Amino acid sequence: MRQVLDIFTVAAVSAGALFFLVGTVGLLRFPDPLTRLHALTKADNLGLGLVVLGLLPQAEGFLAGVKLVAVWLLAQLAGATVTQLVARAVRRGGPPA
Amino acid sequence: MSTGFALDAGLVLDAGLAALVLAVAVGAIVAGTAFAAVVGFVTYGLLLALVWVRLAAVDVALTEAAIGSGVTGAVLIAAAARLRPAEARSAAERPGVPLRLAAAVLSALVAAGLAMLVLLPSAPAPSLGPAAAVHLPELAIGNPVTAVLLAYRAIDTLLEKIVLLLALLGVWSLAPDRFWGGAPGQPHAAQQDGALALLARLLPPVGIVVGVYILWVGAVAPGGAFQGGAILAAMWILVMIAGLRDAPATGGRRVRLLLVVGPAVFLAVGLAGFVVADGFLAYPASYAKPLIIAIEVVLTLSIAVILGLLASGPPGRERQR
Amino acid sequence: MSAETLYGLCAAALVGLGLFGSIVDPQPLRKILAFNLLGGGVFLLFGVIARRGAAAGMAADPVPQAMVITGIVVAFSATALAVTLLLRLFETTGQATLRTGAPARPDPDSDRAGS
Amino acid sequence: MAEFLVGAAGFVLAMVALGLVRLLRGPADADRLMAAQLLGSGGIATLLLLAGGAGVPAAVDAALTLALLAAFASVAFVRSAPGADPAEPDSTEPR
Amino acid sequence: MPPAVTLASAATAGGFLLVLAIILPAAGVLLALAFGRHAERIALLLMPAGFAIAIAILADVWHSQASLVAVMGGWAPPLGIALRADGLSAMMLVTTALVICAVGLFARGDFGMPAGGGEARAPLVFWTMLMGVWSALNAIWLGRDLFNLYVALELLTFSAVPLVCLDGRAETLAAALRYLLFALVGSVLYLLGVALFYGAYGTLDIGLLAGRVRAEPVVWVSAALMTAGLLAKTALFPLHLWLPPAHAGAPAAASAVLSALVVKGSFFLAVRLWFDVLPGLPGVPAAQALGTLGAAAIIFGSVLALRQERLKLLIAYSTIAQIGYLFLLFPLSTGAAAAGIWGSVAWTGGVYQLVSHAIAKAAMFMAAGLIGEALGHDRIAGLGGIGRALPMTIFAFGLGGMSLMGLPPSGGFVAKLMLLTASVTEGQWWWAVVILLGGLLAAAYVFRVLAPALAGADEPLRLCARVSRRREAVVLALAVGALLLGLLPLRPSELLQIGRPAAPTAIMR
Repeated sequence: MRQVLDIFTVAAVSAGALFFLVGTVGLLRFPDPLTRLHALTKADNLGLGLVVLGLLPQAEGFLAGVKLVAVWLLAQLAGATVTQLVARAVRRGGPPA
Repeated sequence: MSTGFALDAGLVLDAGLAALVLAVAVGAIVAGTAFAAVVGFVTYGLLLALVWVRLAAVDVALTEAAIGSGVTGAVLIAAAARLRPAEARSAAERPGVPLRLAAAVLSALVAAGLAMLVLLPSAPAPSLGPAAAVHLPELAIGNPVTAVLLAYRAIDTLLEKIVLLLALLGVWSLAPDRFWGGAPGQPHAAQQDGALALLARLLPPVGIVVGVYILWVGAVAPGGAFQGGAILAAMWILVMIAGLRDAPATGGRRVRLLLVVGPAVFLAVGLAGFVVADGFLAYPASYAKPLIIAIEVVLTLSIAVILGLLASGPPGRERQR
Repeated sequence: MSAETLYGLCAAALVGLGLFGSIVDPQPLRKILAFNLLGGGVFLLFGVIARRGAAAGMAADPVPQAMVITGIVVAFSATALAVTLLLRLFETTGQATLRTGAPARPDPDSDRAGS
Repeated sequence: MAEFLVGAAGFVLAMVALGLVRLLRGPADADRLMAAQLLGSGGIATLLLLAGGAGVPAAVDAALTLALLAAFASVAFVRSAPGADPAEPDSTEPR
Repeated sequence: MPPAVTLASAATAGGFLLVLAIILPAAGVLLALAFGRHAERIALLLMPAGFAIAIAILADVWHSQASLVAVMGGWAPPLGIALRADGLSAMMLVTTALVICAVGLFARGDFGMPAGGGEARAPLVFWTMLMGVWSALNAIWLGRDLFNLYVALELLTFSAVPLVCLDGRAETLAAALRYLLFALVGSVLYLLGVALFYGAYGTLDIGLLAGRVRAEPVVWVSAALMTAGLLAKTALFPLHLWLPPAHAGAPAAASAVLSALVVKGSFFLAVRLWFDVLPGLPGVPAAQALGTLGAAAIIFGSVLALRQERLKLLIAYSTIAQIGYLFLLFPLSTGAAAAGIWGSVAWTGGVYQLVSHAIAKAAMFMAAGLIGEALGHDRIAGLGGIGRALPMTIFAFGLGGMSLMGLPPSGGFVAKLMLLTASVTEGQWWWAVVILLGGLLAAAYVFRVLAPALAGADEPLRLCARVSRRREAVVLALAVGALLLGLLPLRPSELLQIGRPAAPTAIMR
């Protein structure tokens, strides 16, 4: 059982890390702010989500698991808000400069 | 300590992290615009929080995450945006080459001196850890950092709260006279920003729970009054920025009482030590823990209000009576 | 090389960088920023010292850690005060510079008189 | 498992660090903020992995704090941009 | 690790006085913030109490001929923090109390709360910051822990900076910002040294450190960093740029506090560092370097003071010069021939300069404030006839000036005479030249003010405001105090030796 969980952790965390890679590449390679934003948020939320998912079996106790999920939810909320706000700032005729 | 591979992986991580911190710092110094520099600084604070975890100082990591990166970053970003019109002009006043060169040499010398000291073997490194550990049972406090802050070196913490209050009064003192006692900043227009308003509705309840948890856990694990207070302050700032709640009048009776209640209770307990224990800031045996927790609770309240108002700036509106 | 040493060297470099920035950068806001970088380096040095002082079952000496927490609070207060001063200066003069050109009155005896 | 988690932490950190190029290059301020945001998420993931891998459970609390404040920089940016506030405070001197 | 409790850190019976000296003004800060419209009353009520505490500490130290010690929370150093009042601390406590109380009486005219009973900005800020300065300074005079002293130093900075820009003019805002930046970098450098000391010796208690420090790189680096930071905060040449606009731009009562007391806080820490933490280390080159900077400050500050058009700037530049004298203390009492620092003429002379300049400079700034109030400006060229209008004030200014010049029988005379004697007996005659030259320059700039002030006006003098007799009397009383200081010499030199190591010669070399 332990081993199965460990394998799950390794798989999920690896996949998560990969999404971070994807996000970074998108941020670096995509041509304009809006597409970059798109790449970034999709990737880092999925990445973080998979990492959290992978860590859940390793969590010691219920509270620790809840905290992990809470971290992910908060990051999701922050990410979504930031995307909205930044996208609007970009659309409003470019960033205020 | 763990096996060879883990140690190596850890060391590689540490080396990368150190390099990253340096790179971000260099970026913040050389960045073309103040805004880029400030965003660099925000990431610097974030990376430092990771470093603190690597250095087994999670209490500090919490503080850095809340203050170093979070609230300080918000203050600096807002300032950079406001100051943009003046930037080109003040950036043009670069000092001459001789001064820059002299500063570079001086800074390099200081850095080299410090690096030399870091590399010099100084075994065994002195530590007050054992001394701090010996007295933890007397205080019934599990987190040694909390014990240092509220017992062994409590006078520092007390004076530092006065520093915070004076900094806030200093910020207020910059307001025009007619605004004295009024609320900071301009009233924010009713928010059309759905996303921001949503965030400001959803986040604070969670944030308050987290802040209280961090405060409460501080007695036995990393956390405590300052970290908890900083999180609460951040939530309050968010609500104010989003325009859901207006900043309070700085002259209001309740605000003033909230500001001073923490330090005042701390001071009062400290003075009571003259009577019921052996001296200023001494806690009577077996009452240490409840007293420390009581102090922390009121301190958290005051810290949250002070930090929130510090970030809000000087009064900018006339006081409604 | 141990992690503490690595971070110690990092702290030394940060101090140098911060010092350099706070001396040469003409923009007050970036001086404030450099001061914060410098402060971060100093705090990091405390952290290294704390880690080296791991003893008695503690992963790090708590005393320097407590000092860093105090220091971070003070640094934040300083930043808030300095930024407010700067913004106020900007509001009154429309500039954000420390060169006291004193727009209100010609001031022959400002601090630069003799230097 | 611990080694793997620490290694993964390092990998995630390295990935998001690459994104910092955007921080320096921009070109828009929004790009810089995005880089910071990515580093924020990566930092949170790193902390969580370290909490498991290096045996510092309290690091999760630090991650929790970071997650709470993750949107702060962007919110400050959006709200302090010109046009966000209805009026600039006027510049009358005290007295 | 050596035993935690040493004899030197055992608390003494009067220790609670030390706590009160710091806590009473701190409580004043809290009360003033909570009950804003009573801020002035709170401050004025606390002043006699604070003064009495300072006197009580002085009396206790003098009576027992030993230091007073308080151990915070019963936690002995190195884990905990101790406060200690030696003779020097006691002297500084009383000087501070004297100047603060005088400034308080003086400031009632400028910073009274409005009649309506509401709270107003400037008075609340002034009185609260005054309490803050007092608390911070007392913490500095009494502190025995380098990090505790860092907190005290920051407390001082945060109470001093807002005083500079109380009037909100653009120049004072810029001056305050520059002052703040200098001060912040200064204290961070100090903090860096603190970190190094802790890393090397595992304690920050001054007494314990003194027993542990050895001549090794870490000590030199941290001493250099701390000294550099403290010099920036003390405005020693060439780190003085921030001082003149800051001190000249502040309201007179605030200038008095800033110039008389605030810059002395960081100087005092430099003295503590070199004489208490590192007494056993031969610091001759460092001492000569500090002395050289001091000498440069004397000449440079005096010459610039001579060239000023405005009275307050003149006084501010004279502060830079007078700070220079303080630093002559270093080469003259750590010099090769110094046998027994604490009894040495230079040590006593330096401390005398500290005290007499504090009192004289406070009086002079307040006098300048009254003059400015009466005339509506402070241009030196326009002072004609003011001597007839404000005789007490001009007399007070002159008495303060005597102390700056070093004319007998002022306190400044005793101080400068002692420094002069020391430089001759130590065979370091070059300092004597600087001291004499500084005295001449001081005479020149003081007379540049007094000459027009005492001369008749070209046209009848029109005063903008009536100056209160009471405030004039306060200024004069303080100036007379600076003068009288010269008449009670020698006793303080005994006081200054209380709490000093018994046989300083043994560890000197």
